[in-house]
Amino acid sequence: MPNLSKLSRRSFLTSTSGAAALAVATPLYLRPDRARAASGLADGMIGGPTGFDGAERYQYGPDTPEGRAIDAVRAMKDAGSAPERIVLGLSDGSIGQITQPFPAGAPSIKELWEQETGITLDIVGVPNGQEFTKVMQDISTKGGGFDIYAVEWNRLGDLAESGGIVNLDEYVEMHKPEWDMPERGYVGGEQGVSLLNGYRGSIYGVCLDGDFQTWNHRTDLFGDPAEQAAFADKHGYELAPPKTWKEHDEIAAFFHRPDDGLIGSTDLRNQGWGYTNWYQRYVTMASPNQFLFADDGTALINSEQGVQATMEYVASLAHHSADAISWGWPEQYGNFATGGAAMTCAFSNLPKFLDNSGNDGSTVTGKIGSHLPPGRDHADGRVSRTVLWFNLSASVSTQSEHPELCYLFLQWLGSSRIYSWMTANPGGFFDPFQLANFSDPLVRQTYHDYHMDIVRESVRRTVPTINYPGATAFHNALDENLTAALTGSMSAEDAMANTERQWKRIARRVGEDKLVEAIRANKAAWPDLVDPV
Amino acid sequence: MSEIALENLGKTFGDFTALADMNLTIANGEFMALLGPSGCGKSTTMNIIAGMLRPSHGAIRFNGQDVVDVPMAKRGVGFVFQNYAIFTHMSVRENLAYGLRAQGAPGAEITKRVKAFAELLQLETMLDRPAAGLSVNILQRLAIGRSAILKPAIFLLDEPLSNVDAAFRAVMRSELKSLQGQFGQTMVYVTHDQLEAMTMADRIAVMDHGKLLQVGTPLDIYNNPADTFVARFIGAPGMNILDGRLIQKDDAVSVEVPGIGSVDLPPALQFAARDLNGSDVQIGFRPEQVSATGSGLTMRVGLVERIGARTIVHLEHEGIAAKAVLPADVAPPVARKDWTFTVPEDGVRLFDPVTGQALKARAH
Amino acid sequence: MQRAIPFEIFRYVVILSLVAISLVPTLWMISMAFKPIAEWSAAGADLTWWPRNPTLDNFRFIFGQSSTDLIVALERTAGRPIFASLLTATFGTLIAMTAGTAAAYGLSRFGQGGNLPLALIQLRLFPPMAVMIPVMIMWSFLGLIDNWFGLSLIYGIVTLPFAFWLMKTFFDDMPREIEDAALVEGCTRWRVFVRITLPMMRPALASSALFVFILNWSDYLIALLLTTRDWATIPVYMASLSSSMTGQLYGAKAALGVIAAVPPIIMGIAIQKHLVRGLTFGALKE
Amino acid sequence: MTKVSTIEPVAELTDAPVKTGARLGLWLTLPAQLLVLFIALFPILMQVYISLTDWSPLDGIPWWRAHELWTGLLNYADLMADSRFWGALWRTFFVMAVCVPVQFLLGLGLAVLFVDDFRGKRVLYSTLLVPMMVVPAVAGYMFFMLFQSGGPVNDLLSLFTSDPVRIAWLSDPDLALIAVMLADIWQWTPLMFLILLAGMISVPQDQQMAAILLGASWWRRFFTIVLPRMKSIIIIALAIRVIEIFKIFDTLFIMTGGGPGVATETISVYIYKVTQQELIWSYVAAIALAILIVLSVVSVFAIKRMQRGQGT
Repeated sequence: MPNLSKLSRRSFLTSTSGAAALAVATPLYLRPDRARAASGLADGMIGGPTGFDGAERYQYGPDTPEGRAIDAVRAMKDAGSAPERIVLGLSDGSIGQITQPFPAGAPSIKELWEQETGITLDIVGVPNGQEFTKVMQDISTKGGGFDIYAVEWNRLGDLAESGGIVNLDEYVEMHKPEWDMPERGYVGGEQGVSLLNGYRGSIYGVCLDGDFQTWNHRTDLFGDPAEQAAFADKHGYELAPPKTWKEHDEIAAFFHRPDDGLIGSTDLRNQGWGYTNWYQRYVTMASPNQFLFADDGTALINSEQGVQATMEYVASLAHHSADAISWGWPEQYGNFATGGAAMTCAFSNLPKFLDNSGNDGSTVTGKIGSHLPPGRDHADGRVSRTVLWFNLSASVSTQSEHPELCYLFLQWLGSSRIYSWMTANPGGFFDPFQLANFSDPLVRQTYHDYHMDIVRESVRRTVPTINYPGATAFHNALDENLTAALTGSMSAEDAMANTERQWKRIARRVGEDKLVEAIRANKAAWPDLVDPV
Repeated sequence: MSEIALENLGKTFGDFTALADMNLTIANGEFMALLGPSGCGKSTTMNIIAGMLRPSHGAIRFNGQDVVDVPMAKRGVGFVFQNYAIFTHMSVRENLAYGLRAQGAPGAEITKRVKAFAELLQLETMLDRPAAGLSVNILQRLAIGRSAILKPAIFLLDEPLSNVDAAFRAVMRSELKSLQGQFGQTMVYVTHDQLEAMTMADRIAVMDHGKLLQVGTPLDIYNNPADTFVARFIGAPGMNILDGRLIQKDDAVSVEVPGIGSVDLPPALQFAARDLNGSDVQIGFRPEQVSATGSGLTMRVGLVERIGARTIVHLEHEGIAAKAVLPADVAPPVARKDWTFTVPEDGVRLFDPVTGQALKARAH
Repeated sequence: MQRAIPFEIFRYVVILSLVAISLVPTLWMISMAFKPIAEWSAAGADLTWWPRNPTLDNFRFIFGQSSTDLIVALERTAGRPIFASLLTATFGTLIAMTAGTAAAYGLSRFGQGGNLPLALIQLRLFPPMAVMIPVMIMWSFLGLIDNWFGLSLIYGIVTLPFAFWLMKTFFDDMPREIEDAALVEGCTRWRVFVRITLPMMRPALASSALFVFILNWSDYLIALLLTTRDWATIPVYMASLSSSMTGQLYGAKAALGVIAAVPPIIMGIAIQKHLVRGLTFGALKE
Repeated sequence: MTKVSTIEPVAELTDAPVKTGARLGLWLTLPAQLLVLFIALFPILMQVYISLTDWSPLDGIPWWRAHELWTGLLNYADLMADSRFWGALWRTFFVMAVCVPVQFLLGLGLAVLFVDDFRGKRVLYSTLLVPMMVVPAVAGYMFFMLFQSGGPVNDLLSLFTSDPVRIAWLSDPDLALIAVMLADIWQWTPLMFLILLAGMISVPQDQQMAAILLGASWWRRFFTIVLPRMKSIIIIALAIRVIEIFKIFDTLFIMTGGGPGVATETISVYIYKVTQQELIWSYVAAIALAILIVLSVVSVFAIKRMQRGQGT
């Protein structure tokens, strides 16, 4: 485990400077008027956004990850080794967070970067859902269209194996991103960094997202005395956001009134997404976790636990939209915005978009609440889990002529100050995932207080989806069989048995040695938090 | 066996009158030719009889029965199209059998009749050949056979010989005539070729511009054209028509053609024209009746065409043209010289210069 | 020909009902295009047939001029994709028609290129998806990814079979006497082709070109794989019209769909006369 | 001199056109030949090569080094046993077997109704062609909405039932397949109609008249005259749709993405998924070559038939 030791050494080094940065940032926040006075930058700050209240929080001194990145870029620029521009491939819906100024008076992130470094940031939009396709195309055809790729986090393993993305260890060592900084950095510290940015012990990506699937409900329905009374009559306990899957299913069934345009729960059931909700039920089957694979690479899904999770998953269709199997998140968001569902499980940005006074299309503004994922009671307590799924992560293309500079841009963008500022911007899909994000006033304003704490707690209960090589093939096989079970064309037992068979074949293709190592690394990131009942 | 009566039959397409008030009765078993230049309304008439067109007004009676509302499939009419409309995707046999099959005749009957007709039309050797590759002459026979096999009471033929080569045309004319003799149907034959009409038809109906101009036997039409159109249309070349003036001297009436001479009228015409002294008329005479002997009319000789048995002499005087046809044994006049000729009294016809109608000879 | 009244009634009933059914999706698209966000935002729930408050907002939106731009960060307006679609479909049609017409004439008149009919049928039969890997590698090697010429070129190739087949049947049908007459008068073969044959083939060229254009204009898959930003075509761009605020931007998609239907319809009307004759594929020779 | 000058052009006429014609013919076919070669040569060679390996872009080596992962015919053996591939193939043929006849019969029926003149013909005719003009991708999004359980299709069906219809078309494997087939029928029946109408109009009028006068009923005429005479155009119309449906992708992919499960996964969708998601490109090459071989046999056969058909 040479890499692990490297990581610990780095975290040791960075934790001190992180504390110093905090010490500077906090008092400045208390004196915003003074900070604006001079060049717009607060004392001791070398860069960051200006022009709005609280901008100091996002400014940085020389001894911060952002400051080091900018200094290093400027040094490269002076040495004449920097390019005129770098090209970033990014999902269409996320571009706004980088290009639209936020809040009023601020520059956009793109403007700030270009202003501070003089290097043009060129963003190429990629249709949602096409990110990985486009990147693989660029890698395999040697297209060289991008310097930086932004793809789903699960694909890091695939991309690293393909040789298309740069191993960033060297740059991390040199420029110290301090991702695991306590209070500011990734949830779970070093473990979180390894989960989100690492693959087989090396850093290959920089996390730019927090797609921890989070549960939401409608406060107007849950708070309605008539509903509460009716529910208590029927089930003998108080109507409240569900804590267990049993409660969840009962509440969903209670609210499921399709003829009145109300659906019990709209957690996704479609291709490519639905199985994330199967995961949530499956992994809580044991305490602290029911794993997908044993340490030796044996699939564990074709088991009593797998079958039961599948049966629950299929049975839950009864309180879903009749069209659930064809609905993706755009339909889910659209439906929730018009008050079409009582509960849902979605990206953590759902309240940011739908509980938003600027969204004329939403009828649920002010009526959204968040809750922890439903769990399952075991002898040692309650296990509730949600999943990390999708989650854009940026990597440097091996075809880029300036990998170090690209990395520096990502260090700058993905560190807690700039990232907090960016994620607060309602114009895109980048969601909070760092501790600093969750406590940032602007982020909390955009994402709402009620939601932020739940997200932070959900993150602590999040299991990763498959992120080893062949991830897509594994997921597709599971997906295909789960959908067959959902549509009734296959029994739960057959679905699990089939999946296991297909997984074996995929494992053979991927290479079992490689796989076992990746499975172990993946497991290290699983939480062991068990709540008291 | 059917008699066809057309009563006040008319057809208009928008403003265009294709057929105006046609009255014609075609007797049972008669071979009637509808003759006229293209666009004269003969095909329209035929299509109305067949039922492909609905008349704008008037009635069509088969044996006294009005058939305007009878759909064409039920009229019992045989029809031979100008280009035969042979089903080229079928064999000769299938073509012949088509009508019988369509009418649900029993298989044995079909086989028998097809065989019989194939023999009659000399098609036995090619019964199983695809119709697509056959020569025009055979297609034509096949087309007739295909309709005739149903023994229709009325047989309509739309210019059936126009695509046939000249040598075969003569053969077909006699064949058609003999076929009609055998079947004894009422036959209506549309043609623009007067030779076909004259040689085959019992009677000819001459049409122009949607109007029926004259109906009569071939000889009658030839000898006594009802108007200048018929006069010019029938005959090869057609009748000479010259502008003239009636002159009465004593009891005799003659026609003076200015600058050319004068012609005496036969008694019957003299009687008819007696009251018209001094008025303009048109005088007509057949080129064949011109005689080189004697005096009367003088014109300048233009082209002299020797075509074997006959010689056609083109005559001209100050823009007025006429033709003379002389037997080959008569020495033709010298070209570019004036030539004097006579027209026998009974060869002269008179026409009204305004209406073009013939002045009918009247008995005393 | 005379038809009975009951038949006429039958005819109108059948035609009108089929027309009505076939219009439903089209009218739906048009109706969606004019609905304000509130009326299309929820998939499936509370949808009305007609816009209650018709608006041009969707059209304004895709051209970047909407008041509702908070809905999604619209980085690219529809203008560029419409231009890309027009340019690549037109140029692709040009390539297919030029190569196809020339080859069809060469084969029809001089018997050259006897291998083409089979090769082109195979080309058309083959699912483009199955060759996209090598094509992407080739195109990338040639620098033709996300390039208007690259997309036009593949369009020209995949529709070449149709251009060739349609034009070949027209040339087969065309009487040679006219060309022969011109040849006797001393024109060169090339001159005859350019000055006599092609002008006579104008209706045929027009209807074939429309057909080929519609095929190119309709493509989604190829453009999806061979373009990224600059030359994304209408269908590819359309995929980006979704947002977290309201889900799929159906109104915007429908508005773009309405716009996308305009060029083929205009072309169709322009050559309506030749359309029916043009599609007999010369199959009706005696 | 005069003699020579009168003779020379004659010599040119008899000899020169043959030579220049052949040369011109070669030049004229050259661009098409080059395009075919361009699109066929490299892809076939490359696919043959990588289909014999286990290469995937994830292996981190460029495709030309795929021989390092040589597996021989393993991909082809896998293909034989790949139930998803055979399922997709079967499904594609099923869609073809349903859509082509339905489109043909609807198109033919409409052509019959449109072949003679009636009031409003032009307008109705143009209206019927509109679906062809709608970009398939757009049609995909529209049909996705139309087939929602609370969507317009169910609304329309509800007119005929007492209870509101709430069929979840796209969530049911069988209904989803029906929905994508309906979409294809909607979009492409107009083309079938257009081609068949063109064919029907060209059936000689006098032959039909002749048949009527021979006493043939409408049906007899239709089956013995009209249809046989349209034979070659019918074959062409069917061939076009068979060819295009074999590749069906755009509308279907947007409507269902091949789902639910694999319920609407056709050959093109399957290849798309293996190419873009699972990235087993050597396997895709094997699939492509297998299809190419089958299609070659089919198209050689079809061309033979066609040439024989045109010869008569």
